[in-house]
Amino acid sequence: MYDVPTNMESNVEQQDIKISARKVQVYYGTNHAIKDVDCEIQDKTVTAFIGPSGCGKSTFLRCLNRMNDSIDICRIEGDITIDGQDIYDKRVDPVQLRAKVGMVFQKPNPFPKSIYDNVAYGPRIHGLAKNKADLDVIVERSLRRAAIWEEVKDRLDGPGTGLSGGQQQRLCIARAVATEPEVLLMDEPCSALDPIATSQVEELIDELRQEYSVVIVTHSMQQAARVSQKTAFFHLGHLVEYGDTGKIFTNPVDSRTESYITGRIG
Amino acid sequence: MYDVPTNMESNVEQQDIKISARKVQVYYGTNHAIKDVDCEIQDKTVTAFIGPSGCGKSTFLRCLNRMNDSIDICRIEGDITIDGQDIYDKRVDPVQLRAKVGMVFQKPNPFPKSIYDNVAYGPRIHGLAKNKADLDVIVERSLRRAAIWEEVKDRLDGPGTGLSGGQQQRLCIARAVATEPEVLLMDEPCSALDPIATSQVEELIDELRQEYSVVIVTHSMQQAARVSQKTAFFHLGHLVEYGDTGKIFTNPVDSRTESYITGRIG
Amino acid sequence: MTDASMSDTSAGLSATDKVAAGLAKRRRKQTILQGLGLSAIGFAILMLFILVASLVSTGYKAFTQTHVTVEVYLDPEEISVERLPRGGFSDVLAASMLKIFPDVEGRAQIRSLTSILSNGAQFQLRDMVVRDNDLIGQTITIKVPASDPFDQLKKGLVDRETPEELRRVNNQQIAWFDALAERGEISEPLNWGLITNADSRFPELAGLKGALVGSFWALLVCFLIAFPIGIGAAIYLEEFAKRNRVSDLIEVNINNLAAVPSVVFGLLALAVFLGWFGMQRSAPLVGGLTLSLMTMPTIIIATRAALKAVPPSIREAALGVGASRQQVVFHHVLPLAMPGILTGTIIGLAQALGETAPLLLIGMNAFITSAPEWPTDAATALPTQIFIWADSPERGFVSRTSAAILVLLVFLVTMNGVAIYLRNKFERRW
Amino acid sequence: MTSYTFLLLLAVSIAGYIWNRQAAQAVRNGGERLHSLSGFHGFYSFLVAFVPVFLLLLVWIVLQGPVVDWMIMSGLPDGSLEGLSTGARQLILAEITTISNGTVFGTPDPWKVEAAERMIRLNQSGSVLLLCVVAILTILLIVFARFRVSAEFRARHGVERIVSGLMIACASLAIFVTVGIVLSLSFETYRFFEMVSVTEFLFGTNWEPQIPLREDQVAAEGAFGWLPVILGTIVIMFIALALAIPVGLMSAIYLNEFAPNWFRAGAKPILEILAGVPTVVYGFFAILVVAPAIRQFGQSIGLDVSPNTALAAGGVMGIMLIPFISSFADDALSAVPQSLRDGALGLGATRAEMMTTVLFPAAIPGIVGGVLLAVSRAIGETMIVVMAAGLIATMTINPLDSVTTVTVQIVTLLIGDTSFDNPKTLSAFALGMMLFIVTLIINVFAIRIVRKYREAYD
Amino acid sequence: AAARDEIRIVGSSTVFPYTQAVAEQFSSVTGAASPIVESTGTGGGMKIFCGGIGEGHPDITGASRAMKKSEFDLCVENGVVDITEVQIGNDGLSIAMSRSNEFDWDLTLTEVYMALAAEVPVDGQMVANPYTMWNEINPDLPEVEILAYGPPPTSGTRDAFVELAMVAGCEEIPYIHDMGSDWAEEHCARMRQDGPFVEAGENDNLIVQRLNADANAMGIFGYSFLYENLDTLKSVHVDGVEPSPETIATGDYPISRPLFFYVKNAHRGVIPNLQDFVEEYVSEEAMGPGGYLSERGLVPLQDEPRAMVQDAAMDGVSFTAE
Ligand SMILES: Nc1ncnc2c1ncn2[C@@H]1O[C@H](COP(=O)(O)OP(=O)(O)OP(=O)(O)O)[C@@H](O)[C@H]1O
Ligand SMILES: Nc1ncnc2c1ncn2[C@@H]1O[C@H](COP(=O)(O)OP(=O)(O)OP(=O)(O)O)[C@@H](O)[C@H]1O
Ligand SMILES: [Mg+2]
Ligand SMILES: [Mg+2]
Ligand SMILES: O=P([O-])([O-])[O-]
Repeated sequence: MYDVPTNMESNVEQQDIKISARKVQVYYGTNHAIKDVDCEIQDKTVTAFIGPSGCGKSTFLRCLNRMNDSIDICRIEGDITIDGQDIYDKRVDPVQLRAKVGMVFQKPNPFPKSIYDNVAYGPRIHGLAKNKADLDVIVERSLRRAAIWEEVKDRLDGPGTGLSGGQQQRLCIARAVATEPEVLLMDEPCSALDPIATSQVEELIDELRQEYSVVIVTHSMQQAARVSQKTAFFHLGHLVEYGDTGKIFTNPVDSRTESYITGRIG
Repeated sequence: MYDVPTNMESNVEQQDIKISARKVQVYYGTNHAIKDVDCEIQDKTVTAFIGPSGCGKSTFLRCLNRMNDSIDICRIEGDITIDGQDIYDKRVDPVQLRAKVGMVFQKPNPFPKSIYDNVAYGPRIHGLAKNKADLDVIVERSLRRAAIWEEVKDRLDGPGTGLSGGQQQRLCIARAVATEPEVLLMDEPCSALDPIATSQVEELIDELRQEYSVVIVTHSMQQAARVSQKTAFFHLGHLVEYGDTGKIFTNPVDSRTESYITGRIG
Repeated sequence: MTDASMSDTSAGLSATDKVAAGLAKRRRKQTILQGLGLSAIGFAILMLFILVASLVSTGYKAFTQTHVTVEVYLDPEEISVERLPRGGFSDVLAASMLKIFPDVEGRAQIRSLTSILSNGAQFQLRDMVVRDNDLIGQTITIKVPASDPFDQLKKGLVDRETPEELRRVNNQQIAWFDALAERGEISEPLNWGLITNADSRFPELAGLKGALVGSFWALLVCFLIAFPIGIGAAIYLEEFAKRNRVSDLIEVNINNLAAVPSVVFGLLALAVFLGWFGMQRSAPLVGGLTLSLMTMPTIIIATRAALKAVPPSIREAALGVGASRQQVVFHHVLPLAMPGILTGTIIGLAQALGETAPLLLIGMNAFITSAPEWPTDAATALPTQIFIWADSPERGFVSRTSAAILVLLVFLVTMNGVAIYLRNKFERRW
Repeated sequence: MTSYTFLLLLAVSIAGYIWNRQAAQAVRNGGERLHSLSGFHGFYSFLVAFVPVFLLLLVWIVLQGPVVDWMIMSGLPDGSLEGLSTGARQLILAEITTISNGTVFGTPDPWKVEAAERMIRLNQSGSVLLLCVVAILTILLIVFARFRVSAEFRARHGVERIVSGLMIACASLAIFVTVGIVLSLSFETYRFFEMVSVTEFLFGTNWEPQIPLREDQVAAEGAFGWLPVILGTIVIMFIALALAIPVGLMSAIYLNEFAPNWFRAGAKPILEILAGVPTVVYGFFAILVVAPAIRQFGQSIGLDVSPNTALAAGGVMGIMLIPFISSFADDALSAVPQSLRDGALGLGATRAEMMTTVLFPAAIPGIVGGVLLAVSRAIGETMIVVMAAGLIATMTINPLDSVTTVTVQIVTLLIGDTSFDNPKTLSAFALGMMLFIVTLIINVFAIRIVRKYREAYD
Repeated sequence: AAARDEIRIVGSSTVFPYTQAVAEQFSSVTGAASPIVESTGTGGGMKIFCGGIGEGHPDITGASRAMKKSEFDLCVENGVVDITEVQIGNDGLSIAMSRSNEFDWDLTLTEVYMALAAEVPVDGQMVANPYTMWNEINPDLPEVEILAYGPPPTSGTRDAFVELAMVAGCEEIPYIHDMGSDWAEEHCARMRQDGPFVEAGENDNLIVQRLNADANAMGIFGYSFLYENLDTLKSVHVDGVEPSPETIATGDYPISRPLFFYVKNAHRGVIPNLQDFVEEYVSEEAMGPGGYLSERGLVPLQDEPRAMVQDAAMDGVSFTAE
């Protein structure tokens, strides 16, 4: 039904499990947003979360690096482990966790600082650069990877908030990759991007996959099919189906999955 | 190259000109974001703005209802007329203009109010509803048209900011249509929507076209081809090509247009 | 019937027409709001203007001071190096006055003649001699302040028409003074003494140096304590404290402290700083500590409100790249909240600068004729100095009180200038 | 000497910062990945050394005097203090101190001179000891911190824990202040209620603390019903707020949305001057300008206006409070994200509508902060009312009458002839305590209401 | 602990200006550290003064009335046993009005009492004060509203006014006289609270300014304030006598009182310069006739008592309250 690139099948070799979620429940106040989700995310793999708007993709994604901690009314149950360690354990430092598990948010949220500082912020606090020259290199490389370098190279000290929507989105991607996280969570990273920029970001994702694990939320089946090796389909808070991308798109088990990818339920 | 629905050609009849822009220049400080744009937008027509990220689509769109007034460093030159009236004329009340020319922003920006109040806001200030019952009707209809009624009907007095990304986007669409503007400017209204929701919004756009004029910014060529009758292609601040959608997608005049829609420049 | 038809027609109206119909009214509302806003500001500024204008109209006279130029022969018989710093300086001055008016005789007459010169004149002369012993035996010309009644006379504040017995200066003295004026010995230069002198019983000598230095020290202490502690407390409460009974308790507490009358802080200071810690009465250090207790709630409340206003997306962005919560706060939230914090600080310190009541209780309303050097030296502060002067019977203090208030306002504006500059720098919309 | 000690502490701590930072950098240059930035290692060293030693320094400074005094006094020759009252002992100590400072009157007893010399020695060795202790301790601490430098050491956690601790200490200071206030009020309040019954105080409508201060003073019986006093406070507070809140909010709205930038930049600081005008000056303003004007106006339309009206005092206080509201509200409004402004304008809202229906509700938390502060100030403000409101308590809500306030009573009862064994002076403490309790209750309710309101919005 | 090298003085606001003048003269002439003078009110001063001996406690307190037994007891209790009382002169309590008032006011103490007391005898019965106009008290007085600004109950000035004017005026009423002086003290001491008497706070200048604004209002304050403002204010004669340095010194003016300061003798020789300061205070140039204190409105003592006071002050004669 979708063109699944042929080289993909070969990639779907069994990788180590990077993140594993067991019986995760999320509540916003009384609203039960994630219901009983079990899911294992592999290392060096791109996993796509798909599903209709409001089904809980962002919510689940945000559980993986404990971003939901900052929402007062949000309550989480169940276990999530990364590299075998329970991330909701008291001893786990969420800061370290988030340095390891980077995130690109659904709504671009650049800091009200210069473009340079936006990207340099992460490397600075993590001490990734020894000196200014180092940092310059990191910033440039990250901006290049996010396919925005050409557009902003002359205005690096202009405000990050003065960019166009798509530019902001790419800036946020650059910011996230600058810290070289082991897992990168991307919530609709290409929603505001034109096809070319989108394909550049997809290239980036493919490149990242060589070393890291990437989770991407997307509404575009084509995109999911293009970039991911694993796909998870969410519906009304349930993880309905999870498996190899090729299989999900060509031969889904659950009827809801099929309806969704053929455009019958939303 | 793209499937242009056949019924469309017939729709490309000459409509009255609703908006006409002459030699529009926009500067952000020293950054010349829109260069010399001439453009005529027809009534009862859907016009799509396409072009790579950062090319000035949003900027031009915001000129059409003077939203750029609120950006200090933004300077606009040239003439824009709506129904023959210069909108940058001193005597024009931007309030009336904006009531007539509604807008859906690129980043969803629901008010920190209840969902109901978000939608009711426009009708209330413009006095479109006689009483509460009237207002209820307007709110429900708007939410239904934006394909979000089912999801929020039980939590109308929950906060609008507590919705998922795609829900917020649809809420903003509902908010905009609730005031029944004559022209609706939509800046990537479907960027965070799943295919089903997208097609529902596209239906809405088609329905609106019967009476009003709609301008939509989109990164999806498919979408542009599906919903619009006219397409404008922007590149680096220039309006490169403007014409019937069918023509642009099948037989573009400018080589840059062709490169863009075939995915060669970004 | 009519109803139905009405609704029919209105239903027929398009939204645009309905908008247009309501527009005039809405525009009027906007105009009203704008008008109200402008008149509110106008009112506030007018009040300030009236205040300042009334101060200026009474106070400007204190910015000059009448001086008398006299030629003095420093008679070695009266003044000798051995007897310094004591010596007959007032007699020497009297002698030189008598040289000008040779026909004045009798103790009472001479006294009423010399009373033209300020009591400080002799000390001014003495200090010159102490500095340079060689002056003894020479004749020098010095300019000394005229005493207050004559200063008033020169400035036209004494009505020459009032019956003689009701004036502080009699006709004879006026005649002398006029004679001096005719000889060109009377001048009215800028009154630097108002700033460079410490307090005095004599209006013509009284200055604000002690109060300025005292207020400076007190505010410095107040700022150094209230600003960091206030911000620290606010950050903790707003960003880190769990919402529970304890944090509620602290919150209520802080709001409540803002409402505690300033005298009560004075009482507390009296009991704790003076009583327990045995600190010195009247010391700006104690004053500053007391004022900081008052200022802190203001800064805390302002800071919390400002922190609250920073949108959560900024926090999320920073958390998302792996910043710790403290890093989020110190790198992103705090700078964005700075304008609000500075507003609180400006207002808190302004209040502290103008506060009188608690200082009365810890004895910062003392009369001290020397300026303090350290925060532990006894001193007054500007508002208490104003309080003392306002209560002084001498006429000269009426204008000096107003002048002192103007000086305080200048002090306030300078102090706020820095903060306001910073606030404007930090301010941005996002 | 102590300032040198302090400078030493500061210098060594800073040296510790640099040392640790460099050590951390060296580890890092060795190729290891640090858990924390080298700056944190440095900062850790600084905090670990500076904070405890600084506290020690403070404690030492506070204690050195008393300890030396005690040592001197206990070292005096036997019998020299026998039968002396504490005051006399203190005086001897004072004399010794004076001598040790080099001022000698007449010929003091030789043992006093000797003690003075001892005092000089003790003070000197105390200071030297302090210097040594500080030096040694600081160095030990930075060495300790230095040894902790390693790739795994979580210096950031250490620093953040210390900073957290400091912040908690800051926040709890408010509690201590409250406890201090309650303590410094409660003893006297208790004594007051031993003399005057609680019910009389709480429900009495007559406040006339004219009772004799001493047994031998001429005066009459007093009455201690606080209702007219608190009523007066409330009346004046309402008058002040009725002026300050609308004027302040309107100003803020205008400044924030309608005023040109230059106007806003100028007007805001100008309004803030109003908060800094000494309250004494407002007092004069109320009495000499506002009150006569009100009285004249009232008389010209046939109203009976007292010379000290609540209206004058409250109105002038309201002027003082304007910047509390205007500046706080302006800041809160500025903090609302631009996207919300765009949202409202995009729907065709006028700027006034945007202001009142979107920005204003979104800014409510900040605005409430300012209003709360203004309310608090209005209740607690002292000097204006001391000068401009009356001293005589009347049970009235007529703003043209003279009323008195709690703070006025406290000040007049405390400044002036005070003696702590009669209910007159003690009533000041009871009033203070009651005011404290009343504002506490108000605040508890305010927080509840604000919370409820806020929940509706975000 | 650093020793205190300046003299500390607290006490009456009435004595404050005089002490200030001496302090300033003293530090100017001798170059000694300037004494620190606080105005705390007589009673407040007594309390601080009697707090104990030693550096933390003041050396001198001013008083606009003699130290009371209760205060002396407090002193003794705290070890302040050796005190010297120094009377520096006298002060009249003037009742003043604006000069723009045309009428020549001359009141008897009884009229003052009738105007300002809370309760007055009417037809052999104490009733709440019914008078609001002066001519209701005495038809010869003008028909204007009674309005007097006076000191608050906390000041020594109020004490003195109540004792010297109110109670005295009250006792002159035959009805009260018959009841005995104890009864009178008990019943005549309350000032009225219903408006005509306005307690105006401690700031006398403020009263002066209010009098200038309202020609029919009276103000009650120390003579020195009247003295400084004679060009705009005039005194109300009391029992036919106008307050002036002479009438106050001789005691002809009925509402006059002595002013004092008290020295802690234990501090002499310990606090630097204390002895010299006292010497300056009681010197002829200061408190003598024509001295600089008299220029500020102090009414000097007659020669003989003055000499006695000067000797006693220098010698540190111990004081014991009656
Ligand atoms: N507020 C601003 N201040 C300064 N420059 C701006 C601002 N907004 C946009 N620009 C710049 O103007 C140019 C056009 O931006 P615009 O937002 O119109 O792009 P766009 O076509 O909408 O792109 P996108 O598809 O990414 O939203 C870009 O270079 C952008 O960086
Ligand atoms: N902060 C919040 N408070 C309350 N409810 C929330 C909040 N955020 C999300 N929800 C609700 O939780 C559910 C899941 O939301 P989520 O954001 O995970 O959806 P999503 O799958 O990311 O949708 P989209 O594709 O539209 O972004 C939705 O019903 C949403 O309304
Ligand atoms: Mg989402
Ligand atoms: Mg855009
Ligand atoms: O200050 P008093 O002299 O009135 O006590």
